[in-house]
Amino acid sequence: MLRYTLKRFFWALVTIWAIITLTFIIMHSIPGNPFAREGTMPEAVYNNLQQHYNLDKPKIVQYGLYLESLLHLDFGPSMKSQSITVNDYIKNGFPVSLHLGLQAMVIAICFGLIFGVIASLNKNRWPDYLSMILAIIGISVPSFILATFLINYLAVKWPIFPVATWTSWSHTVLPSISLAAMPMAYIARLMRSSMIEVLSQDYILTAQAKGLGRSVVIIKHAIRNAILPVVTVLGILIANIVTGSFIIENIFGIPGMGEMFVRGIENRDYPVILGSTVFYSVILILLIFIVDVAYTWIDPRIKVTGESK
Amino acid sequence: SPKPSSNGKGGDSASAGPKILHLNNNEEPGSLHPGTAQGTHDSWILEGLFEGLTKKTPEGKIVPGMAESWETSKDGLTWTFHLKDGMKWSNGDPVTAGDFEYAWKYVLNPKTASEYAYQLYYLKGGEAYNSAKKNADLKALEDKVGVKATDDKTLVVTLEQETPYFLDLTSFYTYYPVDKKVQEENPKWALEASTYVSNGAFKLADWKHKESMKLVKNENYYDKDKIKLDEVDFVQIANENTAWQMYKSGELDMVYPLPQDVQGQLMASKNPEFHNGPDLSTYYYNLNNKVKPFDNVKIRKALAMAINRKVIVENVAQGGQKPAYSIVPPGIPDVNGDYQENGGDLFKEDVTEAKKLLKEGLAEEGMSKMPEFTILYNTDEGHKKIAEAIQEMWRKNLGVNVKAQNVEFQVKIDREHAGDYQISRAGWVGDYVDPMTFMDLWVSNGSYNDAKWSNKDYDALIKKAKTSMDPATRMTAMHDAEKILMDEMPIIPIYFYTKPYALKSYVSGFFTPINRYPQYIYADINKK
Amino acid sequence: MDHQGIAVKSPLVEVIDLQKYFSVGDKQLKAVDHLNFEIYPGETVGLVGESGCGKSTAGRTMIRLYEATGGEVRFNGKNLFSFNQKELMKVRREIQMIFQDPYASLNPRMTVEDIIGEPLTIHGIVKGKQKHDRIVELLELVGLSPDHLNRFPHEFSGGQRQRIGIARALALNPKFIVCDEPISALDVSIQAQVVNLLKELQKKMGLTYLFIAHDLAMVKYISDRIIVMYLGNMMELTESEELYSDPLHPYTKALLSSVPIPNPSVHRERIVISGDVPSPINPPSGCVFRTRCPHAMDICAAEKPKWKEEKPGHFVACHLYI
Amino acid sequence: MAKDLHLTEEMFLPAEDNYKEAEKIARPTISYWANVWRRLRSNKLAMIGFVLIVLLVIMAIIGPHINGYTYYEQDFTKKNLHPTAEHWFGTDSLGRDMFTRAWYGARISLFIGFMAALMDFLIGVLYGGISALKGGRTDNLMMRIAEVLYAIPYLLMVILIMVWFGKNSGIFPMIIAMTITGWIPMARLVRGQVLQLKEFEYVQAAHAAGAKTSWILRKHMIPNTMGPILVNITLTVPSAIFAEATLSFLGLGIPAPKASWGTMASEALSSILIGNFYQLFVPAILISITMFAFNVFGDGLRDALDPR
Amino acid sequence: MGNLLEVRDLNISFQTYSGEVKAVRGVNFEVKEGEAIAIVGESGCGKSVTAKSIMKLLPTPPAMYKGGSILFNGKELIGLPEKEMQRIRGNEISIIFQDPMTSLNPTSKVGNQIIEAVLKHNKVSRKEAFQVALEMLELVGIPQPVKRMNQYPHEYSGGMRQRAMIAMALACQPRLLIADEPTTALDVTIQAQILELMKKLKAKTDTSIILITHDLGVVAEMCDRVIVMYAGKVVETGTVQDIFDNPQHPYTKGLLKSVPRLDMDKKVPLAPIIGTPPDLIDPPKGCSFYARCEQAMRVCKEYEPELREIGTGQTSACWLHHYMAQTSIKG
Ligand SMILES: Nc1ncnc2c1ncn2[C@@H]1O[C@H](COP(=O)(O)OP(=O)(O)OP(=O)(O)O)[C@@H](O)[C@H]1O
Ligand SMILES: Nc1ncnc2c1ncn2[C@@H]1O[C@H](COP(=O)(O)OP(=O)(O)OP(=O)(O)O)[C@@H](O)[C@H]1O
Ligand SMILES: [Mg+2]
Ligand SMILES: [Mg+2]
Repeated sequence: MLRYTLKRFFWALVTIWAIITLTFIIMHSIPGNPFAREGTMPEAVYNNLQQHYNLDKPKIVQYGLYLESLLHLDFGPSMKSQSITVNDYIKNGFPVSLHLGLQAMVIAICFGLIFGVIASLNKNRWPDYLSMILAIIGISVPSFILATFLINYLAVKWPIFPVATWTSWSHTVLPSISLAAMPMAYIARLMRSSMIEVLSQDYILTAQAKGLGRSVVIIKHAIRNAILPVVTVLGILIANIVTGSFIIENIFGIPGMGEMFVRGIENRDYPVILGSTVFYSVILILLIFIVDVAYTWIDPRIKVTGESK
Repeated sequence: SPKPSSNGKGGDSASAGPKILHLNNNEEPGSLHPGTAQGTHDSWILEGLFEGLTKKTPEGKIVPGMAESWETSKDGLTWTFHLKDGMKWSNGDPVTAGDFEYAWKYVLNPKTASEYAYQLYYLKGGEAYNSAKKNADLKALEDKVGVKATDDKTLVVTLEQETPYFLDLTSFYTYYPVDKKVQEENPKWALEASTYVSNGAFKLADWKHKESMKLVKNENYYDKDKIKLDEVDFVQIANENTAWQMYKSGELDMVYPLPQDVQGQLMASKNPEFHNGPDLSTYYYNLNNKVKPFDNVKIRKALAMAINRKVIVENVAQGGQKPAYSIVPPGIPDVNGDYQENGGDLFKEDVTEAKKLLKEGLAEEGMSKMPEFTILYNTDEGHKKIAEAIQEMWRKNLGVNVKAQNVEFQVKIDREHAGDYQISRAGWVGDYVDPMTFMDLWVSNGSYNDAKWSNKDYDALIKKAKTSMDPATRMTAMHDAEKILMDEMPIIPIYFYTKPYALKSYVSGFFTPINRYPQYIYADINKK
Repeated sequence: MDHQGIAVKSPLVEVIDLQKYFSVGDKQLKAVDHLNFEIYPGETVGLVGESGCGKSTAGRTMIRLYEATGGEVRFNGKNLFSFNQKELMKVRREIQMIFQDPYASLNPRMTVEDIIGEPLTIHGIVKGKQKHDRIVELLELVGLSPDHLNRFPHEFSGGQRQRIGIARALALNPKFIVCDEPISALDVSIQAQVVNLLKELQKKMGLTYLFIAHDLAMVKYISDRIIVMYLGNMMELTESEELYSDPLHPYTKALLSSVPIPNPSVHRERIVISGDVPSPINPPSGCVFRTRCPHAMDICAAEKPKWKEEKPGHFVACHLYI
Repeated sequence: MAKDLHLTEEMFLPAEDNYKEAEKIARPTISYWANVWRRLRSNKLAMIGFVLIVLLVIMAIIGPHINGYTYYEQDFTKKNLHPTAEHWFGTDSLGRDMFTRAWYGARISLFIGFMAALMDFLIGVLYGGISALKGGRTDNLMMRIAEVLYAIPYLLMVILIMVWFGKNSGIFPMIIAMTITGWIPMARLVRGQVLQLKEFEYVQAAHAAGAKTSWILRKHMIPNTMGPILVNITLTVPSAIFAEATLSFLGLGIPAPKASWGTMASEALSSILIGNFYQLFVPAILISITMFAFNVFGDGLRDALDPR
Repeated sequence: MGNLLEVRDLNISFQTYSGEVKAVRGVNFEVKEGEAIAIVGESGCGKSVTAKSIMKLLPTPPAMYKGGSILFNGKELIGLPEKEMQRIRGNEISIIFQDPMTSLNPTSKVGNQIIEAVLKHNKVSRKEAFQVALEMLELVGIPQPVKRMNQYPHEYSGGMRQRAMIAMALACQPRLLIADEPTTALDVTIQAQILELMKKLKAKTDTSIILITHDLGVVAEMCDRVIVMYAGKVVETGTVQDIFDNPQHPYTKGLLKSVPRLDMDKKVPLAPIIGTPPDLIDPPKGCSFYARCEQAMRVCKEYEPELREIGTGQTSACWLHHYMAQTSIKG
């Protein structure tokens, strides 16, 4: 286990390094720089800025300096903001994104599983069609459209929830729903097909043959096995939710990381771009690791060491 | 515990309770240190927190701020400011002339790497100090900078050359003082509300980064009786649509900017909450004079004349903007009256004439047909619609095929500087209230002359206007230059911006200086 | 086949010290360990053993579907493992394989004609009409009707599918066929169809078989000689009658007594060996069978028993016979 | 034994030709795909999806020409109109006919969807196939590269692409942007399938017959992975359309005045503020219908391919 | 000895894409108390469907009960409410499936899977149920049962899993045990272990057994009576002795002749049954075995033979037993 963790850790480092390097290259090969703006900027001012942020140094030196500061867990300053460093950005933004993401994920998982199970138990009957149509609507309405509708109806027309910002719990409801719709639909569909598969397995028959009631069979024997494929995609799904939330963060004015990342790119704020990329890839790798561990917990056949059976 | 939801709350009833104004700053300020601040998201807050030597009245007049009085030397190069008595920082420290000297020099220090340092290049030795090479003697250069506190109350400023609008500049936020004592003790004082010190109408009570800010009335402010608000709360909502929805639901008391469609609707319905302030900026299209066939004057003019600006302003931009037939926007004083009004329209829209010119131009270029070309604009719904409208007008009126391409702002700037475009959308906001802030853009090899246009007569006139001390000579030269510009048409003016905003009817006391955001300092809330 | 016959003929296939290890994670799985035997022309050699003991691996490695870890396989005296691609291609015509699973061994997207014709196409031997005729001929050989040419595998029953597989194996007129449990997945009533067919073809075409199975009765019925494998190792090798009448190895004995006899009147004393087959990743030291052997001795754990000719033509690897 | 009445002595003579039927296959021959099609046809929902897809494609072809408007002509006197007899889907904020724009947008959106799916297919099959066939270190390396690519900020890559193709912006870079990481799931799928197929006995049989890799790929691997791949493709089409909409929100969409559903939706976002819901409804509903159609069709296809 | 189970004229169909599969067509048989019967027949002849239908485990749809009756201990099972059926399942009738690899829930501990059954049918505490489960594991000869209780199925070997399945099936001391090919998926040596175990258990408890298999050897060792099925019908029944020594139906004869025996001379060719079973969507009009039968007569094509008593307790469904056939053959 220790050996395995170490090996995995090593590969994670290599992956992150590759991601940093590629991001660094791409980032510097797109036009624009953090100080370009409409209008005149005297040469001197420009030079001072470049110097201040080490941008006058050769790219390879900048790269080295960045890696070095990373070793101290320092993501560097933001080139667009004096008041806040990239570390601050992450410190402030991540809990918010995490809160939003987790809340959305809880909604998505709960309802997704319920819909999926109901659909599978009523295969090719109306509850199946109904929940799958709901799921498809969930997948097919882009989150920005959904968010716009939600705001318009549930915040302006009937002011049940506030429009935007991230101040109290009631502020988190609409963004969470907007963000949850898509993964919920995805989980529902996955769960449905997985359940259908599991329900045709021999051990379900065995459980029934023991005289167990239908609900016991479904809850104790079917769902736990059917949930496995859902768990495997959960890592990626959560990562997508946390990273993909920038549209929602923009619309609801949520001080999360997604917004910061998109802003970083728009502004060519190099340390912000790199910082968020590194941070996200770490999160992604961590999530996948957690999912793997969770997997072994749900499915005793899999050992953490990666050997199956 | 969570803050009570601000849902539907403005300033609470007039009878009791604090008066709280809810505003949207759109974005997190990049810096709330006057020395490194730049842009409206910084300045809008700073203007409530600080006061410079002078300040502007709602009518646009410059009146004493921290300074009580000032005098100018004959040659106009030396200015002596006398500070009011008993001015205090929000922490109780006295505001001294030394604080100004310190602040200005801090801005110019190359190590500070302030983007707006050039706003202080008017000071003698300012540019030299800011441009210092790596191993130059910084101390010596600093001492040569033309600002000196001769005592606690007196600030002597020496300029590089005569600057008619220098007084206007002293109200600008880069010229604000900082508390020297605080800055030296804690260089990071401007990063958090708890250490923040200011000298203006409000002080910073709370700052949740990327989220919100709270300004409360500064009891140490000398003019505090004029300040009616107890508190100003800012959120940071970048999405215009959301901000408008928040205004509608009562979470905000004022929104600026407004979504285009909303502006149109509010104007059309004559909504009393709709206000429109003047603005010091122009919306125009750059033509790349270095590429064919835009090197041809007739073709450039044809394009300019084939646009129906009224339609664009009324149906697309929808913010009560003014169609532009010249480049300098209204609101800048001439020797007498308004500069733009005096100049009048410098060209006319005329489709038949445009067609004729295009034909002639193409013949001169040896072309039979206008080749397809591309309008470049930076990604934005508003710019897109205008581009689409113009594209369609050119297609209909001139029968030319136009493509529109949006790129990121950064990419657009890059391509404009590199001359890698045909036509690009641009806008310019005046830095100061003088036609020169627009007119010197198109001098040969000017750093913002993205049209890559060059005209000797124009250059000469601009030079004359810049070096002359006589207002009449200056203005005439600039009027003449503008005529040349519009005759040659290296750029196509579209409209002059305005500042359309929505303000709840219970809020009074807002005013809009021409080159600033709508000002909330003297606002008041009177809810029934 | 009599002993004199064997003596004069030279073997068609010689397996010398064949080894095939798989790496599983960081460990090695010794699927096949030191096999030594030869197969004479026209002979059927049976290979029996429990699931996972390495029968298929042995068969596949012998015909170079897997690259061997060690050892040699000589075909007609030439080392198969030293062939280059071209030579291998040529020799492929003479060596074929029939697979266990009649459902997995036929491509569901191909018609019977395509399936049987595949080896012909690959080797480009015959084309067009000739090819068609050859396919019809093969089909008839295995007792199917030419009507079936354009049908798809899923339309056939297991036995028919297996016959299609045999027709495919016969397409190139091979000399040697590895039959990897060709009847295990079939119904008892159908098994005989396939076994009879294989026997008939052998007679007709002089084929040589390596017949892999775990059904002892069937292996005994079809084979001339039988190899008993356990956990990748050979335990015993002798003529089939001899193996039945005089098994030497305790494992063989247990195996034989485990086979239920379809005759209610026969009651015999069964040797039930306890426990399960150990993991090949971590096989027992010494004799691999010792953990389940009723006669296990100290030496069995310490030393691997030698491969020994206990009687003429009867080989065994067991410490009981030293 | 009431039936004894009908029995005659002669009936108890040995039958002569009974074996003829023993090997007969009674049912008419039916190929794999015909079987799939039959199962698909009996799935109502899937057929609704299929019909919708066909309708969408037909409308994309003829829709822009039906009512005599063009997608670019503006009429400011008629802007923001609700649906009327003249403008069936109303007009947009520049006074353009939404019906024509919607179907013109269908062209572009569907084209992007199909092209993205095709590109994903080509690259995914190649990459996944090679990775699985080579196996070992190569496989490991290729999969890690894919992993890294997946983790690099998508937006950054999209911007890079948009810049690279700066001059001829539009559909082409859009498709590249869709593909840049879109092929990875396809490659994973193909790899998994090929790894599985590699162990299949009919592949081994082909090896034993001396088949070359290319033959095995062509004859065995590709036809037998086609099913899952097809299902994946049906799901890639709508997700590319969806992704285009999201990129449009960021302004990285189709150049004006061309319309795609994504650009129409993001243009219409502010119209909801002045009560013009239909401007947002039109693209939103079209996107939803497309997603619905492809999803149910894809699901039906999956069921048809995998009878259980 | 009374009949524990009586199956009368059972008909079961499946609705499929291609049409209605008539999987079981008028099956009749009975199981007496303490008796072990075998159901043999080729793959697809309806053995498992019959077994599952007794447990009412067939999912409806696609399965359809098309008439007949299943009397268990005098109680009609067809039409019995699901709740009551649950009381019978695992308690009075238990079933073991062919493949122990897939018949145990991979994510649940083996012990829990047994305890579950005990708790369902007995008013005992969890602790007592644990004890019962432990005893059952011991009974089926699983070493270190305490440790094994807490393991997952994948930690068991194939033979052990099948033992666990048996333990689970026997946990509530059912009166009827249905074993659907319990050893087919196992190796010979393991199969021998399981067979020994089942024999031992049979001797010990008084459970009736229905053993489904196509291995005639297993039948010979284990059972008292045999039911031979073909294409959804019963074609012959009789005691083990009768069936092996004096088979009456040509299909039974064919089955016996097509399997080699260890003691058989290999010069004797095997006698396969040629061809394949008929398609149950469209079963033949006459005798289903007609097309493959060595002794087929013209009548067989047209008319379906009925099951008739041949000797004491032996029945067979074949026209050959008809008096006219006897005479015509003689003649
Ligand atoms: N490709 C492979 N990679 C790793 N291990 C393998 C591979 N193929 C086979 N093995 C292992 O090698 C051992 C022998 O396998 P093999 O398939 O040869 O057994 P077998 O005797 O043919 O069994 P069966 O009767 O089940 O077909 C088994 O433990 C198996 O798990
Ligand atoms: N769920 C189902 N849907 C459709 N047909 C089915 C279903 N289950 C069984 N059948 C059909 O019913 C018939 C009898 O099947 P059954 O499983 O009882 O056979 P069996 O005698 O148990 O065979 P085996 O020895 O292979 O287990 C077969 O033709 C089968 O195709
Ligand atoms: Mg094998
Ligand atoms: Mg069965």
